[in-house]
Amino acid sequence: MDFKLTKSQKEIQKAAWEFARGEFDKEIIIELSKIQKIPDKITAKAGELGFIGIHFPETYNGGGMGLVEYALVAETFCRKDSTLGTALMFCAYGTECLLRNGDNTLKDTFLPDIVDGQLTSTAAFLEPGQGNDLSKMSTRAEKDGDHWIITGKKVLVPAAPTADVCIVLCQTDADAAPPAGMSLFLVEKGNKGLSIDHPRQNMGGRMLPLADITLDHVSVPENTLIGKAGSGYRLTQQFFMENRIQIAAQAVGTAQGAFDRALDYVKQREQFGKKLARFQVTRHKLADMASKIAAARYLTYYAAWCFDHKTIEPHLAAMAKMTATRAALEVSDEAVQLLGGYGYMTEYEVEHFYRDAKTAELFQGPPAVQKDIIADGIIGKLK
Amino acid sequence: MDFKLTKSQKEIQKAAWEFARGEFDKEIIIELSKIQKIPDKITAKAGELGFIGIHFPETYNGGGMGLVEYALVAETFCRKDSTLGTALMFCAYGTECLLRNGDNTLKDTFLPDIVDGQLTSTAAFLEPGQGNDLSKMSTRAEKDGDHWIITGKKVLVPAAPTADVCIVLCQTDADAAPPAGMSLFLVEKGNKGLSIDHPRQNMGGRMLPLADITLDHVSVPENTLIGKAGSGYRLTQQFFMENRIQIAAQAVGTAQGAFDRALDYVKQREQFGKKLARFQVTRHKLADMASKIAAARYLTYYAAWCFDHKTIEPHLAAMAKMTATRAALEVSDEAVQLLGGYGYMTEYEVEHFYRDAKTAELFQGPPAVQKDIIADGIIGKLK
Amino acid sequence: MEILHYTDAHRDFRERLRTFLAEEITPHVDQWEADHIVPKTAWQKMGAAGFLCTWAAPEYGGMGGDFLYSVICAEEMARTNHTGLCSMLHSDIIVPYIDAFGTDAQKKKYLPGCISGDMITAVAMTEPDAGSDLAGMQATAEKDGDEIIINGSKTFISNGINADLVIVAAKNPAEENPYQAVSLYIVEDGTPGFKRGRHLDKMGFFSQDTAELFFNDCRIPAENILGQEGMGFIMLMEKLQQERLMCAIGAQAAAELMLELTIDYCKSHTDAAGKPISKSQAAQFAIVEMMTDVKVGRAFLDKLIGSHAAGENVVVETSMAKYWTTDLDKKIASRCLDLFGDFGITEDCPVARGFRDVRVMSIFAGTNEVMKGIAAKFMGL
Amino acid sequence: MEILHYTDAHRDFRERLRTFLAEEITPHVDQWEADHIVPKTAWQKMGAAGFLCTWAAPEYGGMGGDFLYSVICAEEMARTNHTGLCSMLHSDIIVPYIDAFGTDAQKKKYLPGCISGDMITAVAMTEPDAGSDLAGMQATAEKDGDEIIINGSKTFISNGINADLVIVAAKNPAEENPYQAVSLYIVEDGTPGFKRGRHLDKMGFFSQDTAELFFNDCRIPAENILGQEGMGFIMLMEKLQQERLMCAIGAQAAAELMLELTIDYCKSHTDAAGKPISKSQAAQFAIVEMMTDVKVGRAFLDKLIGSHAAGENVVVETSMAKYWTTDLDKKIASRCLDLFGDFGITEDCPVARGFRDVRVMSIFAGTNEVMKGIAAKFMGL
Repeated sequence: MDFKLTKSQKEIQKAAWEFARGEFDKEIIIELSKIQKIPDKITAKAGELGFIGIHFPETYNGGGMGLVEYALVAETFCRKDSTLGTALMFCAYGTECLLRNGDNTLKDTFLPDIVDGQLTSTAAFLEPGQGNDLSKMSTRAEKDGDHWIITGKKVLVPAAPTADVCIVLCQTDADAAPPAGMSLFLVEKGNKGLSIDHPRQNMGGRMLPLADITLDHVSVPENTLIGKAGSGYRLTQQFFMENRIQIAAQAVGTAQGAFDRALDYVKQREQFGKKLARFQVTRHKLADMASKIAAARYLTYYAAWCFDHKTIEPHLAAMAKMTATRAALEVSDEAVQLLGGYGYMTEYEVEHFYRDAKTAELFQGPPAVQKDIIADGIIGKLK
Repeated sequence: MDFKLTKSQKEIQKAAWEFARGEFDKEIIIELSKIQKIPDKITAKAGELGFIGIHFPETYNGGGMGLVEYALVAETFCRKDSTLGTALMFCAYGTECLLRNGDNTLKDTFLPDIVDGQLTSTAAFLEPGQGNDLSKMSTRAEKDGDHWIITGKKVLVPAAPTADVCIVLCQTDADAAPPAGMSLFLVEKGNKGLSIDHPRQNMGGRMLPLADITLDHVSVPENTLIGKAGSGYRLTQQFFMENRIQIAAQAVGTAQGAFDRALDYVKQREQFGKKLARFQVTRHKLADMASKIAAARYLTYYAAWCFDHKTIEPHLAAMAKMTATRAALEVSDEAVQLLGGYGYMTEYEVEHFYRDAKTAELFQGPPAVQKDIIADGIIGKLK
Repeated sequence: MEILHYTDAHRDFRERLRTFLAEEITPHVDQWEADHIVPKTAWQKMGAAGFLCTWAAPEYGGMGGDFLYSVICAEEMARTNHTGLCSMLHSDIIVPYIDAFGTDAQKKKYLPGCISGDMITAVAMTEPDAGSDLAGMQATAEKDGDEIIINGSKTFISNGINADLVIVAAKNPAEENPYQAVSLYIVEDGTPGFKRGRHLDKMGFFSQDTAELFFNDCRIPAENILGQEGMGFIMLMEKLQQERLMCAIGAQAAAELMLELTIDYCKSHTDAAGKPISKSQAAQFAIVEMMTDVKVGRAFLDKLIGSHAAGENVVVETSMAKYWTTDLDKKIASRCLDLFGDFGITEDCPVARGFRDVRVMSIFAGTNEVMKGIAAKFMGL
Repeated sequence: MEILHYTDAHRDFRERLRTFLAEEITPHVDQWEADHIVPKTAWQKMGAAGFLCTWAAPEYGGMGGDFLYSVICAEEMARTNHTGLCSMLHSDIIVPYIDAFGTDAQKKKYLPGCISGDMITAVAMTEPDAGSDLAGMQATAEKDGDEIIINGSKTFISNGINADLVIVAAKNPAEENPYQAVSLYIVEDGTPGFKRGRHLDKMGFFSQDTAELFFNDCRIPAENILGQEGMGFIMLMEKLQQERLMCAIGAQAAAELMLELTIDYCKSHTDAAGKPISKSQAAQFAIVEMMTDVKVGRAFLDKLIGSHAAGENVVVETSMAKYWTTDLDKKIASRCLDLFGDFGITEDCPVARGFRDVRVMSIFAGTNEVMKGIAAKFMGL
C-alpha cells in the first residue's frame, strides 16, 4: 500500500490548480450561474490543456490517464469553484459509454472534439414518472434498414440544451422484458425529430441545467448503436459506476472548497472581542469538517484506484458517491453557518457550494438509490 | 498512489486471521471478560508468532514492520473479537515510548520479552481530578544520586494490575512550568513503593481493566529515564499519536466484526414470513454500516502509512481515531439493533463489540479532546 | 404552563414514593445489580407501601388511582437507576391484563396478591424464533377435558425467575388464522411441566431476572384461560399500547436522570487549571443540546400521556414516542459518557450503567423498526 | 388533548386568513420570487383585510387580538411558501417596539399606518462588522440641538427596500459602556442622509427585499428617539425574545409544509412498476421519522407559546426552540429532497425553494450558536 502520488499525478494536480486559479473568476461564475450558462472559453481552454479528457486515451487527444487522475483534477477544480468545476468535468458526460463500448469510426468522429472541449456531450436515461427506476423503458428504437428510428421522451438530462451529442438509452427489443433488450445510441444535436425543452431552473449545479428531451422518429445510422444491441442496461450501469466515482471526486473538492473559505473567514472575523477561530465550538466544527473530508477523500481515491485496476464493483462506487456527497453537504452547511449572514449571501460563494453539494447528493440517484446498490453488493443473492 | 497490499502484508493478514480463527474461543472470551482477565496462553502465542511486536525491529524479536502492518493485524484480531483483539494489541501498550526513545540497555532488557509476550506493559499518564488535561503534573521524580525517586498518583491505567512494566509520566523539574520539565520513566511491577489499586470494573474493554497506581518514593535507576529529562510531554504526545492510529485500526476491526455478525444474522433470520435481509430498511442499514467501515478503514490506513513514512501529524492521527471509533460505535449499535433481543444477550457477542467500541471512543481522550487536537493542527497559530 | 395537571395528592404521592425509594430501594441497588436479581421481599415492601398497581380498585386492596399515579411510579422507579424491580411492568403492563380480561374469580384470586407484592407477574409472549412477530408464535395450548395442555418455550421474559404468575400466550394448533389462534393463559408457579430456563446474561439490566420459560405438557385448569379464546392477539394489541407508552415514560425519565448526573459531574469537576468542565464551550453546547432534546421529548410525551389518559386513539403517537425516546436514551447516554472522558470507561462513572441499560429499550416491547412500521401503516402511507 | 386552546373566533380568523392568502397572495408568489420584491399594494391588502398587527389596540385601528392571533398569522404566512411578504416581522417583531416604547404622539403618528399596511417597517440592528454581537455596534447618534445626527451602515435589513419606517439602533459615542450607549431611533423614508444600498443577492428569500442601509449625517428630529436614551440594548434584549419565538413558529410551520408537500408527492408518484413511492419501506421510515420530529417539535413549541403568552420567563426555552426548529428545517428540507430524487435538483420540485429559504433561519435573529450560548448562560452552566 502506497499513498504517495506519482510525479505525474503531482504535476497534474499542480497544473489543475494553476488553471483554476488563473481562469476561474468569481464574478463571472456568479453571473453565468444566474443565467445557467457555462463559460465556453474556459471549456475550450480546459479541453486544450487536456483536463476534460484526462482519463481518455492519447489516441483521442486524451491524457491517457485513469480515474485517479480524473479525481485529482475534479477535486482541484471543484475546490476552486463547485459550480464551474462540476460543469467542466461534465463537458464529456456520458462520453465514457462511447469510449469504452463504441464503434471505432464513431469514436474517431466524436472523441477528439469532445476531449478538446470543442463539442460537449450529455446522456439521457431517465423517463417521466418513474424516478430513477429503469426497469421500464418507453423510449423505443426500431431497426429500419441501416438506420434506427428512435421515439420517446427523456427527462432531467444535464445541460441538454447546450450539449452537441447525447447518449440515449432505448428499448430496442420490444419483446424482451426490461432491463433486457435495451441499447445505447449516440444522437446528435441536429438530428431531425429531436427537440429539447427549455432548461429547468436548477436549485444547484446551475451551469448544468436539467432539461427534458423528446425524440420523435429520430433516425440515426447503425453505427451510432453503442455496444451490442441489448447491452444498454449493462453498459448504463457500468457508466453509472464510473460516473459515481467522478461525482464523489467532485464532491470531495466541493467540501474542501467550502472548508477553505470557512477557515479563512473564522481566522479573520472577530466577534465578542475575539477571533471566531478561537471559540472552541468553532474549532470543533472545523475539526469535524476536516475529518469528514479526509475520510471521503481516501475512500474516493480507493474507488478510483479500483476502477483503474479493474477491481471496481458497483457498491464501492455507490459508497464513495454517497459518502463524499454527504460530506460535501455537511461541510458546506457548516461553512454557511460559520460565515453567518454572509454565508447566505451569493457573493461569499459558500451558499452555492451548499446547493451544489445537495445537487451532487441527488444526481445519479439520491442516497436511497445508492444504498440499494450497496446492499445488493454486500448482501448478494439470498437463498 | 497504490492501494494494493504487498505480498508480505497479505501474508500477515492471512496469518493473523488464521491465528484468530484457531485461538479465539467465544466461550472462553466471554468467561474471562466477566472476571476481567486476559488469556495468558494466547498472549504468549501471539507474541511467539510475532503479532504483538509486528511493528518492532527484528533486533528485538519484532516483525520489523510498520504501523500499516500493525493495523492489518489489529483490524483482523478485533474483527474476530473486539475484546480479546484489543487486549492482545495492548500487551505492549506504552512500550513504543521505550522503543523509540529509550536507553539501549533498557531496551535490550525489556523489549524482547515484551515482544515475545512474556512480559506485558502499560503506561500511566493521567492524574486524579483533571480529566485528560496534562498541563499539571503532581507526580514528581527527584534525582537522588544515580536513582530517581518517584512519588505521586496515576489514574485509569489500563491493565495496571497485570502489567509487568509501566511507563510513568512525571514532573522532574519542579521549577519548570508544565508541560515543560516532564519526563518518562519505566517502572517495574516489583518496585518498592509501587502499589496498584484493585482494578475498576470496566464498562467495556473488560480484558484491560483500568486501575489507579500510587507511587510512594519509588526508586528507579537512572537509565529508566526514557529520552532526555524534560522531554516527557513531547514524547507522550508522540506516543499518543501512534497509539491513536493503533486504536483506529482496532476500531475498524471492531466495526467489521459487528457487521459480519449482523450480516450473517439477517441472512438467516426470518420475520413476518421473510428473511430480514430482504427488508429494504435492513438492507439500507447494512449499506450505511459498510460505507462507514470503508471510509474509516482507508483513512486509518492513510494515517498508518503517513506514520511509517514520517509524515504523520497529530491531527491526522486524531482524525483517524475519532472517525474509526465513531464508525465502530455506530456500526455495532446497528448490529445490536439488527439482532434484536439476541443483540442484547452476551452469547451473541455484538453487545460487547458495542461496549468495546464506546470504550475505544473514550480511551486516550473522548471526541472533544480529539477535536481540540485536530483544530490545533488545521487552524495553526492565530495572529 | 404545564401540559399535565398534577394535583397536590399526586405531588404528595410522588414525595412519599421518593422517600420510600431513597430508604428502601436505592441503598440496595448495587447489591441487586451484582446478584442479578431483586429479592421478593423488596416487591412486598413496595406493595405494603401502596406503590404497586396504584390504579387497582379498593375492593382488591388498590387505591384506585388515575393514570398519573402510574406515570409517577414509572418516572420515580426509573430514577433509582436500576431495572430489576420493574414494578412498572408488573403494575401497569401485566396485571392490567387480569383486571381487564379476567373473570371475577380470577380477579379475586390474583389481584390482591399482585397489589400486595406477594404475587410477582410475568408475561410470556416472545419466542426464540418469533421476536417482534407475534404471528410467528409457536407455543400451543390444547384442550383436554377440563384442562389445557401448554407446550412451547418463551424467551427474554422479564421477572422470569421471580414470577409467581405467568400470563402465557399460546395458539390453538387447530386454528388456521394465526390472528385468531392465540389465547392467553394464567400459569402459576409450581405447575407441573412449567420450568424456568437459564437466567440470561446480557449487556445490562443486571438486576433484572430475564429468563427463558419452558412448558412441557404443562397442564392448567381450563378456567385459567384469560379472556375469550382466540382473542389473545386482540388483547395483546390493545395492551401493547400502554406497554409502549410506559416504555417511553421510562425512557424519558432515564434520559433526564443521565443528563442530570452528567451536569452535576461537569459542574463539580475541573481541568488541571481548576476550570469546571461545565465552563468549556463544547461541554456547554453538548449539555444544552441534550437538555433541549430532553425538554422537547418531555413536551411530546406529556401531551401523549394526557391524550392516552383521555382515551384518545394515539397508536401513531405512541409508536413514535416509544422509538423517539428510546433512541434519545442511546444518544444521551453516549454523549454523556463523552463528557466523563476516559473515566466513562469504568462502571464507577454514574452513567455507565445507564449506557448499558438503555440499549435494550429500542429493542423490547416491539423494536423501533416495528414502531415505525406501525406508524407508517396508521398514517396511511 | 391539545396544548393550546384556540377558540372558535381564532379558528374563524384562521379560515378567513387562509382564504385571503389563497386568493390574494399565493397566486402572485412565483412572480414576486422572480421580481425579488413584493409590491407595497400587497401589504396594503393585508392591512385592509385586518391581518397586520392583530394585537394592536382598536383606538389605532387594530383588533386587539391575543398572541394566538399573531401565531396564526405567522403559521399561515409560512404556508404560502414564500418569505417576501414577511408580515410577521412587521406585525409581531418591529411594530411592537413602537407600541411598547413609543410616546403617545409616536403611536398616534405611526401605528395606524403600520396596521393599514401603508407604512412598512424595518429594524436596523445588524452591521457589516458586528453580526450577532450587538456590543460591537458602530453606528452613532449624536445630539445636535433639537436634532439627532445618525451615521453608520446596517446590513441584512429585511424590508430594507420597501420600508417606509426604519427603527435604527445607534450608539452614543460619548458613552463608554457599550450596553448603555445604544438608543433606538425612528427614521422615516426620504429623510436626507438616509440611503438604501444594494438589494443583496442570496441563496433564498428571493421575494424578500434584504438590503444594506446607509446613514450619512442623517438628521432626524430629537423626538424621533424611541424609548429612553441608552435603553436600546435593554429594549432589543426584551423584544428579541418574541422575535426568536416568532422565528421558531415560522420554522415549525415551514417544516410542516415541506413534509406535507413531500408526502403528497410520495403518495401520488410511483416507480416504473406503478408502486407509489410512499409504499417503499425506506420512504415510509423517512416520512415517519420526519413526522415524528415535526410532532415532537410542535408539542414543545405549543407549550412554549402558551408560556410566552402567559408572560413566563422562557429565555432558555425560547433559545432552544429557535435553534431546534431551524435546525429541524434544514434536516427536513434535505431529507424531503432525497425523496424527490434527481427531480429535487430542479426548482420545479415543490420543496426546492424551501431548501434554499430555510437555510438562513439558523443564522438570523441570533445564530443558533448564540442561542446555545444564551441557554447555557441562563442554565447556569
